[in-house]
Amino acid sequence: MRAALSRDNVRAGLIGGVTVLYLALVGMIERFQDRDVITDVIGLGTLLILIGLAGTGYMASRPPKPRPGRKPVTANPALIGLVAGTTAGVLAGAVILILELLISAGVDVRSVLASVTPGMLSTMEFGLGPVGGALILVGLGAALGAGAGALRLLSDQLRDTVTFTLTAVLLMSLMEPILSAVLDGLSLPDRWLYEGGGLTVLGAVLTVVAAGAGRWFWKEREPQRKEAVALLPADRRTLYRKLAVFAAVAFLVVLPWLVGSFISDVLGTVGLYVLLGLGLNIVVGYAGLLDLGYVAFFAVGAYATGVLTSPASYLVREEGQLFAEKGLTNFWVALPFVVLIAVIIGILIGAPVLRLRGDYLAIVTLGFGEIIRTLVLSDWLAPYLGGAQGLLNVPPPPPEALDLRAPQNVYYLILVFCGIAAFVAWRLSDSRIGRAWAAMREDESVAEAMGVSIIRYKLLAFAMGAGVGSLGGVFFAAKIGSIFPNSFGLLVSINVLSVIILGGLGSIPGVIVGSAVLVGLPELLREFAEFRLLIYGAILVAIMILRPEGLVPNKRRQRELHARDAEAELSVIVTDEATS
Amino acid sequence: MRTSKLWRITLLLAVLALIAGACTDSGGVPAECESDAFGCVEVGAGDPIEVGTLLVITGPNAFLGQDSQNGVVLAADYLDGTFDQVNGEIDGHVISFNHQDDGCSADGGQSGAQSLVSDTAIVAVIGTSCSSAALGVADKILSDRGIALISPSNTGPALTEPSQHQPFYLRTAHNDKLQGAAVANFAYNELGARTAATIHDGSPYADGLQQVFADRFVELGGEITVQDAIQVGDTDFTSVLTTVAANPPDVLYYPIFVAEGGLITQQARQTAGLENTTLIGSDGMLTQGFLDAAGEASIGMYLSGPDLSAFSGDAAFYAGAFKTAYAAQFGGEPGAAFHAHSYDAANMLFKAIEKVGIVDGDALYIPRTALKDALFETQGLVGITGTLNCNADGDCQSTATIGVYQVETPDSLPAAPVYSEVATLE
Amino acid sequence: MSHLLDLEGVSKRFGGVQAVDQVDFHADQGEIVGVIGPNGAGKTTLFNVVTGFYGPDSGKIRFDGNNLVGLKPNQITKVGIARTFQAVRLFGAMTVLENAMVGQHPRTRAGVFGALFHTSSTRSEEERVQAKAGAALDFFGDRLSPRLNSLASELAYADRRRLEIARAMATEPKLLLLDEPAAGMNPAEKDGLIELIGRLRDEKGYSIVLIEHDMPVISGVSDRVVALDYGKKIAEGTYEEVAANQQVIEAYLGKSATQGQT
Amino acid sequence: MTAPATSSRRLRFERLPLRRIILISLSIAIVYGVVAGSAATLRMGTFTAADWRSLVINGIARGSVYALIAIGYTLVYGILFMINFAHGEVFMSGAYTAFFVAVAFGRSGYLNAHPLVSIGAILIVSMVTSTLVAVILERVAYRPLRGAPRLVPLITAIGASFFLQYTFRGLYGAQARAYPTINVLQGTWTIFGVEILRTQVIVVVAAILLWIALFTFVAKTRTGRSMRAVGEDREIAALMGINVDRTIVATFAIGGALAGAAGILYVFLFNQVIFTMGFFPGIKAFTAAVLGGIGSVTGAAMGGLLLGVLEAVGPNLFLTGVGVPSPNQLQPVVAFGILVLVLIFLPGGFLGAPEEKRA
Repeated sequence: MRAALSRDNVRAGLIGGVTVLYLALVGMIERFQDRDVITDVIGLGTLLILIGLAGTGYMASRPPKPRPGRKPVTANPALIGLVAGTTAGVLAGAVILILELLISAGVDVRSVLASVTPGMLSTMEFGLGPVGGALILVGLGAALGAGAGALRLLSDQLRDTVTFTLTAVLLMSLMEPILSAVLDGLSLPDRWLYEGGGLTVLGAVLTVVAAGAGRWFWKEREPQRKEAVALLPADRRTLYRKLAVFAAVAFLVVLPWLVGSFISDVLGTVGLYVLLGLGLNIVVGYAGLLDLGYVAFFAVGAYATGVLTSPASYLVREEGQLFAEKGLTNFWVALPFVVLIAVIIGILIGAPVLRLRGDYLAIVTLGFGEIIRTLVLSDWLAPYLGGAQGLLNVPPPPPEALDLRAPQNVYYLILVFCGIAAFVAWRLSDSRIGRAWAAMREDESVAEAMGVSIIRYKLLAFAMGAGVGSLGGVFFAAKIGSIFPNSFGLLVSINVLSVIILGGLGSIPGVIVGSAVLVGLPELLREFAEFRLLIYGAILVAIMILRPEGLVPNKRRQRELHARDAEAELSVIVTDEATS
Repeated sequence: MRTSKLWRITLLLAVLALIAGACTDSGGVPAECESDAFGCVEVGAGDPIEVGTLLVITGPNAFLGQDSQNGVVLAADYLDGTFDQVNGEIDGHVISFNHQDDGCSADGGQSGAQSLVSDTAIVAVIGTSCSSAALGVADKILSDRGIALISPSNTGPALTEPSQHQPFYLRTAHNDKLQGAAVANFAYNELGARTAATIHDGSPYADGLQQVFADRFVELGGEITVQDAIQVGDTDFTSVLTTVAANPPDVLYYPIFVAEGGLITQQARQTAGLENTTLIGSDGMLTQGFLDAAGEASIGMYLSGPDLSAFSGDAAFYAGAFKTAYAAQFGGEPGAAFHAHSYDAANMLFKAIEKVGIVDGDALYIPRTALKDALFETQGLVGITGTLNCNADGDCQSTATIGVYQVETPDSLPAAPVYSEVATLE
Repeated sequence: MSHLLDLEGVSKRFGGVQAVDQVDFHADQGEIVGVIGPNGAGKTTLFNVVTGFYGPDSGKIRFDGNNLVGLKPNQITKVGIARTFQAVRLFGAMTVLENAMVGQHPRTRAGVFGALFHTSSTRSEEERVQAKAGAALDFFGDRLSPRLNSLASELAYADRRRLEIARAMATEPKLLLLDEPAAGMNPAEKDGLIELIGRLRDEKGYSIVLIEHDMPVISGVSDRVVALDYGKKIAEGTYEEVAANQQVIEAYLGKSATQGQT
Repeated sequence: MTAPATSSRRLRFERLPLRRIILISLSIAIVYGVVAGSAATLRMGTFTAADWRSLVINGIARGSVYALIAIGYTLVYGILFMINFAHGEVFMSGAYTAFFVAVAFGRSGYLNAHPLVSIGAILIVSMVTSTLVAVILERVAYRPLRGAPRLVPLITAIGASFFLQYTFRGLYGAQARAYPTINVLQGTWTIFGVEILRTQVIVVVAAILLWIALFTFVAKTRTGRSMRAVGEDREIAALMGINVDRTIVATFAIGGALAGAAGILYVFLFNQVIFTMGFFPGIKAFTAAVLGGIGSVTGAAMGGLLLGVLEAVGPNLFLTGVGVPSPNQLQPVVAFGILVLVLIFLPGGFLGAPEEKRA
């Protein structure tokens, strides 16, 4: 027992306690308690507390990394978990007690810590009042910590099944808005699975059984499955890969009718960020140019579409009179002109600044983004761009019959645009141009010595990024129909950059996955809107630490990462040889 | 191999249970629902009446939307006559909410509206906070599905222009045309001002108000020296104030929100040349939050907004029971001015539901078009913000009493206005 | 008579240091010129000025009838000069074949349209690029060709040197500038290098200028040798003449050593 | 086998510096706009000399705050070559936490009874909090990414910025709050016959003092030298016995303390706190650091001052003359327009070393 009381475990316990308190003081626990994981059994807020305490035990009982000078502690993981969990429970309980004392002593805690509300305190105390609450926290800390530590004793497969099942239950509950929409869409009653926003007890049991059996069964057959795949002759494997791609596309085509209008709208936004991501990927991923002002081309695309097609725009009203009668001011006619304008602006913006070093280029592009956002908002250009009142009633793309503004239909517009952009990006990446970009990204001066005109290829990447970015703006104008300046802030540029880096720089599937995670997921947490950006920030930090190369890394980028390490080692060897 | 066979059987059983649970169905539907173009909302036995809210609860304007949302929650609470944090009922069905965020932007309004439209149990929606989230976006999406949208704070004139108005859109906020003109009348006639300057923050609300003020002020014979604007999120307004002070006007009108409003008020007091310029703001700043942010600098300035004191009955209720309930549940003073309007909007909706709801055993059917018509027929409904009379274009404050208050102390909002004007939409 | 590469009065200063000082230098068609001199004599700077990395402060540089001053490095490569670097600088994350294919860049024209729609001209050009790159790699026998698809960073040190030369060959140059190709090589590899440089000239017809410290390599390949010290040309002629030159010995061995010798 | 004779016409086309033409024409356009606009405005004479002077003074005060935050940016950049997007939030965390101390002092009357002591206490609370947040930020978010390619820490910094912003919204609430007024800071002082707001004078003086302190610290002290060594070459610095981790933590701590001080000075000027108050100043400070030449402390100070004056004077000077409505709304256009102009001709900013093309 004495070994389990080591400094590391207590420290892990304190960190766990601070985490639980953080979740309480930020107001997450109270606000999440509004949503039941399993109706009338456990709320999401309470679950957060349990996960915090169990997590402490689980993390503390991690097999220690062998560190020189520290003899490995070989205590029983369950005991380590117990110590850590209890410490966390004691810390949390103590602070709650202190807060209660302060409040009872008349100190207005809420004027400082806004989230210390009666609701938060009762959730933390499981409704048992200050003393009872503190004891419960300590007890739960001990029990959950020990339980989580004991998990370490189980066989890998059993432990994996247990954790998988728990996460499956949580996911099933969080996916309630999607699944109930899908079930409604297929007009299947969902009352037995979901009720009042949470899983019913029956639903929870079924999920546990299905997930547990499924996972166990899947793990059991894993060796056989790997062999079967290895045996496949090469051409059969490429056939299967083609089939998989075909199936994926077919699924994407049918998807909106499966999930109903709200999720289709979410898919539309995800698709928009996939398109913008594909464009920015050419600039940052292929040519290695750090662009923090990509919203500029997005805004140009949207406003150019508005000016060229909306009957309210001055151009259509005055100069474009005859065009309007002949019906030329429609979406499809305006599209090529909008992209052309964006490409020209891309070249004008890019030419003078592409020689700048990475961070200088970042601030200059950020500047261009701010300049364009300010111009579209300004009173100076208000007569042309609508200023603060925005550009209204931009007609949806003809033909009228298709009603291309309904979420399920406009989805196909973005699907086509993304298809085009992905095709362009893919074809460019393994062509002469792609090679020039790759060489430039690795070593600019050597690439130039091999005959690559650095400026021309940077400008090409910038102009293509501008074109695809404006395509995103065109889609946005068609989807929303009224364009207001505050949709084009710095946040858009940052979101798109995060999507491509999170997904995996330079990788086309990476952009899709990145957009689904960063744009799709938060849409599910719409109820907890005020915590969306908090969770978004936490996800960014966590993923960048766990997988810096991104979720679906591009093979070449991954090699670049390792090549850089290999080269570093090699250069040390060379210098040794040369000097010896 | 034996254990895996066991697992396979339990899996089979699970799937069977899934299908078995799916075979329940519901009884017949009353005649009115068949005839209604958009059908009825069917509230089953023991189910709640679901009301959606679409207000800005993220980003810099979050305090505005959160405050309106609190007003709606209090209205449902008071439905049973007491503020006991337990929602009242209509025909045995308790009121429940689906709160969504309008993000104060066009795309935020659209995804919020789409989320509400996909929930078929939604009876009606209180929202949006920002005009940019409604105009041509949320109002159209919800109207196309026959879901009534009642806004507590959209004041942009375009939303109820006959050419733009969506059939299912109403608002309890007053039209900017009334407030802007009322402030101009006050400045020109009461204060005797002949020159004025305006500052807006690039939002449709502020830009619309200052333009109406400027047009009316010129119409009365005054002169506009400077019309300038600031960036939301900025904090140093000394240069724009120096621009205004170059040709010192009698009145400086800046109908913006608390964050920038508080700073401009402080910095204006320190700007050489603006010593005898009267500062005027509007209902975006008519809150205790603004007085806290501006501090002593706000003493003596004027703020326009709904004249709450004109109606003796509800003013006492507003200042008394309502404010205490607000503080108890949400901690402290209201963050913005529109909680009163959202409270009235919710009550207007509940009255309409009671009027058109068809009870059939334990179930309740609410025909959507009938509900809309009932809302548009609201006449003489006494609320906190005044008497609601909805006209055909959805303006329920068509005859609103606009008050102009003078700030005496930063510790509390002025009780009664120094000037009040009953204005009617032509 | 006009030389292939002709430098007149070229100088380049970095702040206080006069790296290259009024150097006249030339190389003729099919000739191999060795450039020697102690560290810091301005050899690599001379290469960088010729290949356009930085413009000369003064002097004229002509190559095959074109004035090089003011051209960017990629334009100079197109005109027909290719180079290698003192510390091998390859595209580590690209395969051996891809490194060579980048060399083909100035000799090809495929643009965005070609890349997108795989037009017939682009497809045939890509085949030609692969063939040319393959040919450059095959020049090194079985050293590089069997490892076309492995990463450049995975190659052994000597092979990395060879790949860098192959990449330079792939630009179809007239003049090859080799910057200390023998650095870090053992005696056997050095002999192979001497034989290789000879074949480059005889089979491929390149003119070659190489910077080298290793005297056996210089004497083994050079038709003519130029010695530099403190940015100035101090000697020119055959290897024997330059090796015997008093100033060259002093530059390398320092004053006192030579006194002792006489 | 010699290269095909490239037609000289193609060569001449490439000689035509297309890029240089766009570059020159863009710069001429900006310079023309600036000169013509200023001349027109001065001819119109709407602004008196006193107006221009107050605009410049406002610009200097605002610039001093940018300078203080920019120095923090430059210190971290000089070491890790990383754009620390979350630096704005470090600045906000100190100012917001110290707000509660100020309110407590204010309510008990202590604030105005002993202003110097209470200001000292507020300053200490703010600097301690900011230093703590900066150190924890480095330990949790940036240390694991030491070797990662440059874009990765940038995204982590952006993530940390959002995380910190909405954490403080959860902790302290969403509404804007005003600092209690400190009487001794109200009113103006007359310097050289010019009446300047006391708060503005304090901010400028504090900025100059802290800049000098920082400059000597980095140049003269042992930690300062090790910071520069780690910035030059981390491996070599480690070989020289410098504890790289401790030096980096020290840099973040100093940057954090500076941000805490800047937060209090900012609140003196604008006396309002809200959870989003760090984001825009962070961006402006980063712009100032780049304008002055990222990596140099003096560059950051100068860049901050210049940006402040540019934002204050620019819009009125350049735009009112040519009849552009709401000139102050176009402040970002002026600020970033001039930044682009500077970077075109001085790619490294004023004092930064533009990257020499090393063969």
